[in-house]
Amino acid sequence: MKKIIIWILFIALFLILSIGIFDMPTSPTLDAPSYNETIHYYLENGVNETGAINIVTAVITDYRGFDTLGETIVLFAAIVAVSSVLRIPSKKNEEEAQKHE
Amino acid sequence: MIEQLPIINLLLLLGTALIIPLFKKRPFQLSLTLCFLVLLTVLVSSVFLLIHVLEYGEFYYHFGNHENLIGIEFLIDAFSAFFTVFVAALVLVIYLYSWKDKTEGIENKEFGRYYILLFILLFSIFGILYSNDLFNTYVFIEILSITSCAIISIKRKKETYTAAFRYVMLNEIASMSYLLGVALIYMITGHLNLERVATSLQSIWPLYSTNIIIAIGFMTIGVGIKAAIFPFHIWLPDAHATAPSTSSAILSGIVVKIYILVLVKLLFRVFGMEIVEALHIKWIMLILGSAGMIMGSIFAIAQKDVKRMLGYSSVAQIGYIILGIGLFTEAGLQAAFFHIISHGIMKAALFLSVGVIIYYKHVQKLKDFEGIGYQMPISMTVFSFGALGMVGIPLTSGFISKFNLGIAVIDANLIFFLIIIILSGLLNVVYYFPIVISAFLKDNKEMQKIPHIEKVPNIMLIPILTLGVAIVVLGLFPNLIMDIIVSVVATLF
Amino acid sequence: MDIINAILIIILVICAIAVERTKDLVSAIIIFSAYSLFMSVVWLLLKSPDVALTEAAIGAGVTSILFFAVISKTERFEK
Amino acid sequence: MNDTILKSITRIIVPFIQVYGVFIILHGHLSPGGGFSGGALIGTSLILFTLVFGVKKAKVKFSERVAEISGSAGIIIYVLVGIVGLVLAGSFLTNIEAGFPAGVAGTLMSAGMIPIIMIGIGIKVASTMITLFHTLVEEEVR
Amino acid sequence: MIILQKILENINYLGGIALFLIGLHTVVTHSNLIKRIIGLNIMGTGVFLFFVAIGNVTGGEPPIMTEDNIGAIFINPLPSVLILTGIVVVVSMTVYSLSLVIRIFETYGTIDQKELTRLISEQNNHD
Repeated sequence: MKKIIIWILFIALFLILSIGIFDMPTSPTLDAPSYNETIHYYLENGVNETGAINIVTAVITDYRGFDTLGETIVLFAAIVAVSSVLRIPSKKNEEEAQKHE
Repeated sequence: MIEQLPIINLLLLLGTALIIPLFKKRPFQLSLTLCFLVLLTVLVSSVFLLIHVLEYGEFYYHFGNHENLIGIEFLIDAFSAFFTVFVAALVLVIYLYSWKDKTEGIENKEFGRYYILLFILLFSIFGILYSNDLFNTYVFIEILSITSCAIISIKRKKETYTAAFRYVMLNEIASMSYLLGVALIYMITGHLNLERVATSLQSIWPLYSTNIIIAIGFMTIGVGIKAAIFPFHIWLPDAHATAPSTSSAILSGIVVKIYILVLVKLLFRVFGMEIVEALHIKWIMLILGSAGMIMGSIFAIAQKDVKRMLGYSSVAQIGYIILGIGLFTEAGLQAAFFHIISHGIMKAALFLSVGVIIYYKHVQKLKDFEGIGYQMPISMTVFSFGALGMVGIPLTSGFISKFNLGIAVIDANLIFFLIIIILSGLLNVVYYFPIVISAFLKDNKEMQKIPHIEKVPNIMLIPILTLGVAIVVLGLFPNLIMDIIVSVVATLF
Repeated sequence: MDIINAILIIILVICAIAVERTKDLVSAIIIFSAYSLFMSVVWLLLKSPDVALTEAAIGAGVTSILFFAVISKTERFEK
Repeated sequence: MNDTILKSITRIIVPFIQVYGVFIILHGHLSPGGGFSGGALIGTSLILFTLVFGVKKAKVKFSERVAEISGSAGIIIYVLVGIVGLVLAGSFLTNIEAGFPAGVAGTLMSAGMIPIIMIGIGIKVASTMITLFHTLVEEEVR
Repeated sequence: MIILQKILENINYLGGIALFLIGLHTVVTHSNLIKRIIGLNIMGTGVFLFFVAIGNVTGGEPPIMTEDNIGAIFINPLPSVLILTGIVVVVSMTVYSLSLVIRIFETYGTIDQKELTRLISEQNNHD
């Protein structure tokens, strides 16, 4: 019973969202709202301003470089988090460390 | 030079996080002092920024000298500058407490990692507050969620793992729905900058209203899960109860509030009043807020564990904040912001003083708190101040925020919610007073025989006392920060 | 082109449902890895080679290896 | 695993994967790819090495200390490049304006700070992938 | 017929939403923790598919400006940029939750949410 209710809920959600999608400016053409002056700027001036012919790279590292810095920090945080969960200083190592001190 | 201060703040925090691992072989004290100095510098520079902003007005910071059409932008105005000062000050106090706090399951060797995580967490909070870009906010939110989970699971106890796991799952669902919302917004506006999105949303709102409604739904639910707004609060009590006390103080005092501030930014800066009114977001928030106030308090009464009780109390207090924001008036927002500050201070005081008690007595159940006031007078006094503030007794900062909220509700002609505020205050009395009473007033002769065992190092006591004093000072002179809050709120309208 | 795209999307959805239905976690992850590869093909069709390359390396490669590493330490079958 | 064929093939194939990864990182501004995919490829090659030869031997080649330092180095390179922009052009992460040589578009030595940042990201991603794998695998039951 | 054509036009968006929901369903209903993490990954790729589909332009080319394609139509590079960031973020969250799963299995001997809840409530009653 519970399963059926959840399924109905999800299908209803899907239908609602699809109705929303049919309202959207979805056609993948040049007059989509997302293809606006920002993109034209990137495509026209990207090569001259950054010197990179791959515009995706130009945007990643130059125009939106701060995002990428944040994303490397996510990786850094992930390493620290995972090792804080998994890496247990085993007793042997601890004793050895104390000996050194 | 002053234009560079925000990024210098961020880089200082990040640099400290990167440097700490190098200190492994060096004396531990050195790195602790370094961290302290960095935090102090950050606090001073944020205060400086706040003064500058209040005097000369807001300014923008453009990364790589690209304008906001193509690049990422920081907006430093009274809103972000004020809350960064609050966050930096509170973290500094909590940091001082954790200096000697080799307690509660954080092993000695873990402290390096704990501070790395703390600094990255602070970095991301500053980023969220400054950022004026939807996707940049998403990146910072992800950093914040991974670090805030990690400072829970750093305590190697059984329960922490399951609590942290649940927190991670909900966090990730929330992030994904936020990102889907950003995608929908980007699809129709083609911008990611908050101001540009806001202007273009105003013009296309009649065209793509279904789309915008769905986007708003996804984004607010995503942020709402992270902010533990009432029906989405299920992760909060577990996470707060099992985390180490310092982490609980940070999570409850700061992290949850940051997500609420993100919600405020979205509602006021991006969607704008027209859309908010058309969608009746006001009523949704008012109802959810008041439901949280009542239900959180009722759940809290049933708890036996003191930290779990504090967690449910947080749910109730978040309800107050949401209620204040949901009024969508200046008075309501002022009350909500004041409550963000005062609740942050009070919850930090409560969690830290409970931390001291747990450290020395190894008890966490409410029934073990009998007569503890004789044994540990200082921390229990601070606890009582926090508890009185939560209830809203005059002379504490909690009273001021509830008073302001009440006035805001009356101004908005919604008397019904005044009743709920009073009812919730009474429920607060039900679960906070018994602890205080049993701790101090239990006439137990055995208890008086036991000499007080409070041998807490000064470095731990000073932060607790600072927080206790801050509660009273804010209760007596609320205008110290109320004047700033008025100008902060003015930036949002 | 549209037809290929549509077929690929349908395959993706089928893969996702199959992942959800499979009780054996190892086969679920193998299906998931195939799903990632299909996804990167879709992204190639959508003219984003950068994303496709990253997904193929990270989604199909690293993620599934990490999953296998964890499953070898825990249980293989879902109850 | 003690299979000679597997071991010798791995020995041959790992350098090729790594060279390909380095190629992808360095050509990030010329062709699809970049720090993420190239770094992930290098990380995958190290994971392959670990799978075949065991954690102990892999740790000799790529020890914890190296992983830690290279992980931090990735971000530090990035931040330093940003600070150069901060000092010279008055804004964090400024490229050509800060005086990075633009070069001729379309050649390897061009695009100012972009290749440097890509190398930083590549180091970071590769070391992260391998560190995470090692931590997940080697951890022992208490 | 019109509906079919509409569906075909929007197939990427629909697929993205469907994958998002399937992933969400996996996370919400399954009790196996690893299955839940896989569900998160599916959710993530669903959102990313949606995002990348926004950037597509019919007849466009990848935005790499070589001499061969001067004057060609290029697709929107911004969604690709955002997704590149997103993929790595999801991987790091996945790894962190996997490490938690290992610890949970060590302490409780199971990775099934229902059994975990039972064990924890037993423990609480025991105290």
